[in-house]
Amino acid sequence: MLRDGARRYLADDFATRRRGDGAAGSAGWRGYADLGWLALLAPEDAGGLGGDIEDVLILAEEMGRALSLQPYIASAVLATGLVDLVAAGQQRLDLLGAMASGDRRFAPALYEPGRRYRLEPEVRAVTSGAGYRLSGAKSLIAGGAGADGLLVTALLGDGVVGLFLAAMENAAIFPTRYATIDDADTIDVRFEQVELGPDALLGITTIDAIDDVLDEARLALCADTLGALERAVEITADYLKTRTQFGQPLANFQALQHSVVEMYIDADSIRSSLYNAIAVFDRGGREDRRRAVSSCWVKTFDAAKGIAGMAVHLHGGIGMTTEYPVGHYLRRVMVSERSFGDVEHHLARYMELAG
Amino acid sequence: MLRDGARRYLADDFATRRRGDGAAGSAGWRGYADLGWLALLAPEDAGGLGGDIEDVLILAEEMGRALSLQPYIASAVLATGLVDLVAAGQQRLDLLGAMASGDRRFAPALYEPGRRYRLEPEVRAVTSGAGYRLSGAKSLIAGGAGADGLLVTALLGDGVVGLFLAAMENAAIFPTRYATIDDADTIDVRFEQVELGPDALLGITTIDAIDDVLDEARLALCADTLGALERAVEITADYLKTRTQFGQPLANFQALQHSVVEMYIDADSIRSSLYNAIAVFDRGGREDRRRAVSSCWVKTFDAAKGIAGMAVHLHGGIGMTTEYPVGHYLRRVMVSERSFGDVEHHLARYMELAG
Amino acid sequence: MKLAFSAEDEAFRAEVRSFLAAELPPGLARREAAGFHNKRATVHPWQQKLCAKGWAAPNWPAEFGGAGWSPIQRYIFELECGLANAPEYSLIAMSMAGPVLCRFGSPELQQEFLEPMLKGDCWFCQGFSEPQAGSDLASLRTRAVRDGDDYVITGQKIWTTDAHMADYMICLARTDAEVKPQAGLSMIIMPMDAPGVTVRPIDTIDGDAHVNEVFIEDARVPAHYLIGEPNSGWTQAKYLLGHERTHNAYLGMLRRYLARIPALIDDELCRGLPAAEAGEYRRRHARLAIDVDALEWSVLRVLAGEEGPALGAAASAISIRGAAYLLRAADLEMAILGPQVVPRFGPDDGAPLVAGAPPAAAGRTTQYLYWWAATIFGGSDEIQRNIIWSTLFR
Amino acid sequence: MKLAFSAEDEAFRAEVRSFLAAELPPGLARREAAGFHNKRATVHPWQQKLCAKGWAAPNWPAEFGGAGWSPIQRYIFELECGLANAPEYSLIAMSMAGPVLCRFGSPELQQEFLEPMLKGDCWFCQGFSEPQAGSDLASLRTRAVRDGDDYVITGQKIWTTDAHMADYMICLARTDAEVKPQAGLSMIIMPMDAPGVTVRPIDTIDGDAHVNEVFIEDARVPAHYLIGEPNSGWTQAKYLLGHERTHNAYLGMLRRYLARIPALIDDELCRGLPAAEAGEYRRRHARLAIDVDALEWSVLRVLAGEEGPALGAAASAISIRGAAYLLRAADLEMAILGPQVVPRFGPDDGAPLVAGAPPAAAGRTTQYLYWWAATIFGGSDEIQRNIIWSTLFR
Repeated sequence: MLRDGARRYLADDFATRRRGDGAAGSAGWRGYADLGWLALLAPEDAGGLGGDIEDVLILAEEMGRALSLQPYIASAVLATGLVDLVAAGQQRLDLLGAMASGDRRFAPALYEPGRRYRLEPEVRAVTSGAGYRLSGAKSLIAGGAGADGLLVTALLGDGVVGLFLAAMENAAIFPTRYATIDDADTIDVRFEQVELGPDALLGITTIDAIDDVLDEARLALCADTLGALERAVEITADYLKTRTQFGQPLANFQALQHSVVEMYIDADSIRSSLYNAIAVFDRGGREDRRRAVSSCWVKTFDAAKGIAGMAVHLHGGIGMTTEYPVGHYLRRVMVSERSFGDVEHHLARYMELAG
Repeated sequence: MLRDGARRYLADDFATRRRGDGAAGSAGWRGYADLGWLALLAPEDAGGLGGDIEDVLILAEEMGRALSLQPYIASAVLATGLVDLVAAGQQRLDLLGAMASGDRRFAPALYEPGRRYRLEPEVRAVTSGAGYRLSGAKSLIAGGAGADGLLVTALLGDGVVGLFLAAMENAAIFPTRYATIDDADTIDVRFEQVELGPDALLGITTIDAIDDVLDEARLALCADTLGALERAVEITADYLKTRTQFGQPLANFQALQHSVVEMYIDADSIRSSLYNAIAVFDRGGREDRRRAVSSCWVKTFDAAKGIAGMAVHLHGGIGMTTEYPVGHYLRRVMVSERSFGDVEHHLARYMELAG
Repeated sequence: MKLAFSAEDEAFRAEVRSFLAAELPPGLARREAAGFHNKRATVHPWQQKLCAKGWAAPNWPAEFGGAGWSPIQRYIFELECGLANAPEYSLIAMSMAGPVLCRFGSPELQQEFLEPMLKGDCWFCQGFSEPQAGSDLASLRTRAVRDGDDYVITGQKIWTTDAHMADYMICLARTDAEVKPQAGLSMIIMPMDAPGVTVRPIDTIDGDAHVNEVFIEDARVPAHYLIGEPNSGWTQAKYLLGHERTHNAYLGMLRRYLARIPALIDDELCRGLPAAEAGEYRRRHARLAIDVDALEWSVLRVLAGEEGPALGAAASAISIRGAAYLLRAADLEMAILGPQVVPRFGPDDGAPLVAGAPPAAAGRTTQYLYWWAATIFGGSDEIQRNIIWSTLFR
Repeated sequence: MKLAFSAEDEAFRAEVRSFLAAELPPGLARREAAGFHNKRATVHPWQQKLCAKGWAAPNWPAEFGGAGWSPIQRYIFELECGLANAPEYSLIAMSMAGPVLCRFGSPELQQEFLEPMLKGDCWFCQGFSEPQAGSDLASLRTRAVRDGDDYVITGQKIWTTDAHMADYMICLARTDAEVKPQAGLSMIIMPMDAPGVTVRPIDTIDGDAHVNEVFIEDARVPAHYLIGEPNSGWTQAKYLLGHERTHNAYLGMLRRYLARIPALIDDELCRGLPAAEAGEYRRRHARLAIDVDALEWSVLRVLAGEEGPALGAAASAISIRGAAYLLRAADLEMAILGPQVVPRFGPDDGAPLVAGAPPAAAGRTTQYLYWWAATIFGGSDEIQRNIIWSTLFR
C-alpha cells in the first residue's frame, strides 16, 4: 500500500522535471512531509512514526524507479539518523520534530576533499568564547543546496568527533554549488573560521556510530538502485516490443530476449541480497549488520552499471538521449555507486569482517 | 604446408586412441622423428634443422587440435632447449642428435612437490666419488613414462643449479606413474641417494636461463591450446547445424549463434596475442619476451576453460561423454593452464615486468 | 518481504545438525566431500538410519512415510546435509518416483513400492531423455503397446542417471500414437531386470560413472504398473519437472564449498601458494559468498510464498545462477590447489597421486567437470532463459 | 604470421611523433584528453597544419591530396595521434564524404569540394540514419525528387554527428520508389543552409553535444550534387560502411588510457586511495593491457593482409571488443578517481568542481557514457555477431 501510493505520487516526477517545472524544489519536499515519509524513521517521542527500515526501503525503491531528485536518503534517512544518534534532550526533540514535519531540512557533510570515503574528519572545531570555530572543507554534500543547515563532523581535539549543525547563512561558509551527472543539486563547502554558538555542537560521537547510521542510508541507496534497475529493465523490454527492425519487433530476437533476461536476473538478485540484509538487520549484531550491508552494496553495484548500460545499449540511439528516461538510470547509478563507499571499499570491509 | 602435412598426419590420432591402438606409444614418436618434427629446434651443428619457433608453434597448434598425447612440448621443445642451453662439446652434439633422430627421448623434471611453480630446486646433488648423488623428489613429469631419461634440475651447493641426466633404469629412482585428466602419461619420482656418473651433470645453469627456455615451451602450449579451442569451436558450430530440437536445427537459434561467435572471438584473440608474442620474440630483449609470453599466457588461459566449457555445454549431454571429442578439449586445457605457471603466476610476472 | 526463521525452525536445525554429527558415517562424508558419487551399497546404511528417524523422504506427504516438513524445514535439512557432506541418497526414488506415486499412483502401487523406497531397498531411475528428445519431450519415441495383461515396451533412453544400479525405471513412453504428441504419453514402472532391457554405462569426462544408455526391446511389464490413467504421462512429467526445478541442493553444495575454501587457502600457503595470489583467491571467495547469500534469498523468497510474476521465473533463474556459481566455486578450488589437481583420481580412491599433494586435491576436477552438466540438466540455461522471457516479458 | 615494422615504418613513426610534439596545440590536446569533443573553430588551426604537411587525409588517394600512406603507415599515424591526444578532425569529411567523392564523384564535384575539405574550410555531416531506419538502411524514407535542374529533398535524419557545425550533408535519399528498396537510393550533397533544412541538437546523456536531428522540408539541391549515377547510393553506402568498420581509432584511444592510468593510480594514493585498492586497479590495468595487445594484433593481422574466412569477421570482432575495452578503460579511470568524477563538468571547462579533485576528473563520466554509444554505432554488437555468424558458420 505504501508502495502503491508512493508509485502514484512519484509517477510524473521525471516528466515534470523534463518540462522544467522543478520537481526538485521545496514543494516536493513539502509533499514528502505531508505523506509522512520524512517522519518515518524519526522516533515516536520526537513526533515521528518510529517506522521500520523496510518502509524506508520501499520508498527508496520507488524514488529510484521514479528518478526522484529529492535528497531523501541524505536529508531524511541519514540526517534523521545522525541527529537521533548524537543530539540529546530538548534540542534532539526540536530538531527531529522540525525535520519530520519538513519545516527544516539538513544535509549531512561527512566526506572531505582528497579523503575519499574516510569518515575521520580533518575539519577541526576549536572552542571560541562560549561557542566553536570551524575550519576545513567538506565535499559532495548531497542535498546541500537549499538546505537549512549542514550536519558537520569535526575533530574536537584528539580523536574526539563532534557533530555540528551549521546554518547555511553563515558568511564564513563558502559553498560551491554544482549538479552531479544525475542532475542532483550538490555543494562543496569551505569553512573559513566559521564562528558557531554553543548550541551548534549537537553532541560527541564515534566514527563507528556514524558508520552504523550510514549503513541504513547505504541500504536505502541499494533499494533506490534496485528500483531504478528494475524500471530500466521494464522500459527496455517494452521498447523491444514496440521497435521494429528488419520487418519484426526487436523483441522477437532471441539474443535480445536473453540479454534482457540476464539483466532481470541480476536486478532480481539485488532484491534477494537486500532481503538478506534486512533479515540480518532485524537479528542485530553490529558485525553481522556491517557484513550484510557491504555484501548488499557489492552485489548491487557490481551489477548496476552493467544492467543500466545494457538498457541504454539495447535502445540504440534513443537510449543516449536525455529526453528519454533510460539513460538517466545509468547516470543515477554511476553517482550512487560512489556515494557512501564504492565496491572495492565495501568488499574490503566485508572481508575484514569475514569469519 | 607444414600445417597441412601435420593436420593430415595427426587426423586420426584421437579416433585411433579411442580404439585403444595406443597412438601415444613409441611408434608415434618415431613418426614425429621421421617427419623432422623433433629436429626442428635442434641447432644445425647438432644435426638439427635450426628451425624457427614459428614452425614449432604451427605443429603445436595442430597437436592441440588433434588432441595428440605425444609429449612433444616436454620432450622435444623443452628438453631440446635445456640440453642445448646447458650441455657442451661432444656430449651436447650426441644428446641433441639422438633426441632429434628420435633415438632417445628425455623428460624434463623441473617442478617439485609442494613447491607449485617455483623453479629453484630443493633436489640436492652432492659429489660422490667421481660422480654425484641425487636426493629429493620431482613431480608432474610430463612424458616421464617411457622416457629414456630425466633432465633433472638440482642444487649443487649454494645457489648453483645443475642439470643432470638420470637414466630411468636407475634402481634408486622410484617413479609413481599415473594419467592426468587429459589422458597423458605422467610420473612423479623420488630420488633416494641416486648414484650418477660424472657424465650425468650436463652443466651448470641459472634459474633465469631455464625460465627463458621454458618461455618457448609456454608459447608452444599456448599454441597447442589455441589449436584445441579453434577445433572445439568448429565442432560446436557443426553440431548445432546437425542437431534438431523443437523442429529445427539448433543453429537457427540466435542466442546459440551468438555464444559460438563469442567463443570464436575469444579464441581468435588468443591467436592475435600469440602473434604479438612471436613479434616480440623476434625483436629480442629478455624482459620484453617474458612480458609478451606472460601476456599471451594470461590471454590464453583466462579464456580457455570458458570456451571449451561452453563447447561442452552447447552440445548438451553428448558433450559430457568421453566417446565424443569435445569434452577432451576441456580436460586438455585444464591440464595445460597449470603446466608451466597459471594465470595468477603469469599475471604477477607480467606486472613485475611492467614499465 | 520478511522471512525470519522461527524458534521452531532453529530448534529443528539444531536437531538436524546433531543427528548428522552423530550418525553420518565419516567414510561416506569423506567420499562425498571429494566429489565422487557414492554407490548404492555405501549409501544404504545411511538411508536406513534416516528411515528409522522418519527423515528418509523430505519431499513426500507424511501419510506415505514422508517427513511432513514445511518448505522451510526441507530447506534447512538440505542445507545442513550439504554442509555436513551428507550424500544425496537414492535421488530418483526420493525426489521423482516417490512423489509421482504418492500423487498419481494406485493404492496397490503405493503399497508395493513406497516403503521399500524409504528403506533404500528399491532404487529407481528415470527414463525421460531419448537420443532425439532432449529438452523436447513431445518428440519421445519409446512405445508401450498393450498386449493382454502387459505393456510391451520398445525404445531407447539416454543420460539415465543411476540406471546401472536401479531396480526400476519410471519410464515415459508413448501409449497412443494417434493423438497429438503430448497427449499420448504414459508413465510406467519398468523392472530393470525385465528381459529385453540392456544398460550401457556412458563414460563421462568427469571420470565418474553415473549416466547410462538403456536399450529396451520388447520388455514386458504388467499393465497395472502404468501410473494413473493411460495417456496422462505429460501431466505427470510436468508435475515432476516442477519438483526437480525447485530442488535446491545447489545451496548445500555451495555452502560446503564456501565453508572449506578459506582453510584450503591457508593450507596451500605452506605448499608454495604465494601470499599475493592467496589474497586474490580470498577476494574471489568473498565475491562468491556475496553471490550465494543473494541466491539463498532467491530460494527463500520462493519458500516464503512471495507472489507475483517473478515466482514463475524464480526456479529458472536459480537454476542458471546456481550452476554458474558451482562452476566458479569448483574453479576457485582448482586454482588454489594449482597443479596438484591434474592427476586422474579414481572414484574409489581419495588418496593423492602427486607427492606432497593434500587429500583435498582428489575429486576437484571431477566435480568441476560435472558442474558443466548442471548447466544442462533440468533444461539448459538457454531453455531457462526462454522460460523467463515467456513468463515475464512476452 | 609475421609482421615486423620496417625501418621505414619506424622512421615514419619518429617523424609523426616529432611533428605532433612540435605542432599540436596544448589546449587542444588537453581538451581532447579530457574526453570532450573539440569544436570546429578550435580544431581548424590544427587541420591547417596537417594540410600544410600533406597529412590531412590519411584515407584518400594521393592524387586527390591524400597522404598516400600504406595501411601500416595510416595505422601508425592514428595510433600516435591517439597517444598524443590529437583530436579527430572533421571526421565525416575525411573518412566518409572525401573517400566517396574520390571514388564515385564527378571531376566537377571533386574540384569543388576536396580541397576545401582538406583545408578544413568545408565540413560535412552524414545523413544516413532515420527514425525508422537504424541498422536497416533499406527502409529509408527521405525522398529526393527531380524537378528541373534540382532535386527536392524531404525527410528526416537522426543521430547526425556534427550537423550543427557542418556546411554540407552527404544525404542518402530515395530517388526511385518503384524498384526494390536498396535499388532506389542515391547519395546527394545537400548544403545545410538550404531553405527547408532545420537542425535540432539532441541532448545526450554524456553531457556533450555532438548529434542532431535534421528536418528536411522541400530543400532544393542542384542536380549535379548527386554523386555518381542516380540509384547507386546502396553501392556507395556499402563502400562507406566498409571504410567505417575498419577505422581503428579505438586503439589510439585505448593506448592513451593505458598510458595514463598508472600515473593516475599513483596520484590518487595521495588523495585517499587505499594501497590495497590500488593493487586491484593495477591488476585491472594489466589485464586490459594484455587484452589491448591482442586487439592491436587483430588489427595488424588485417592490415598485413591475412587471408581466409576470418578476414570477413575481423572488423566486426574488433568493433565488439574495442567498444568493450573502451568501457572497461573508462570504468577503471572512474573507479580510481572515486567520488571526484560525479560532478557534471561542462564541455568547455576542464576545471574540477570538487575541492581537492585533480583536473583529470573532468570528462571521465562523459567519456564513459559516450563509449556506450560505441557499442551501437557502425552496427550494434548484436548486428556484428550476426555478421560473424553468417560469415564463418552459416
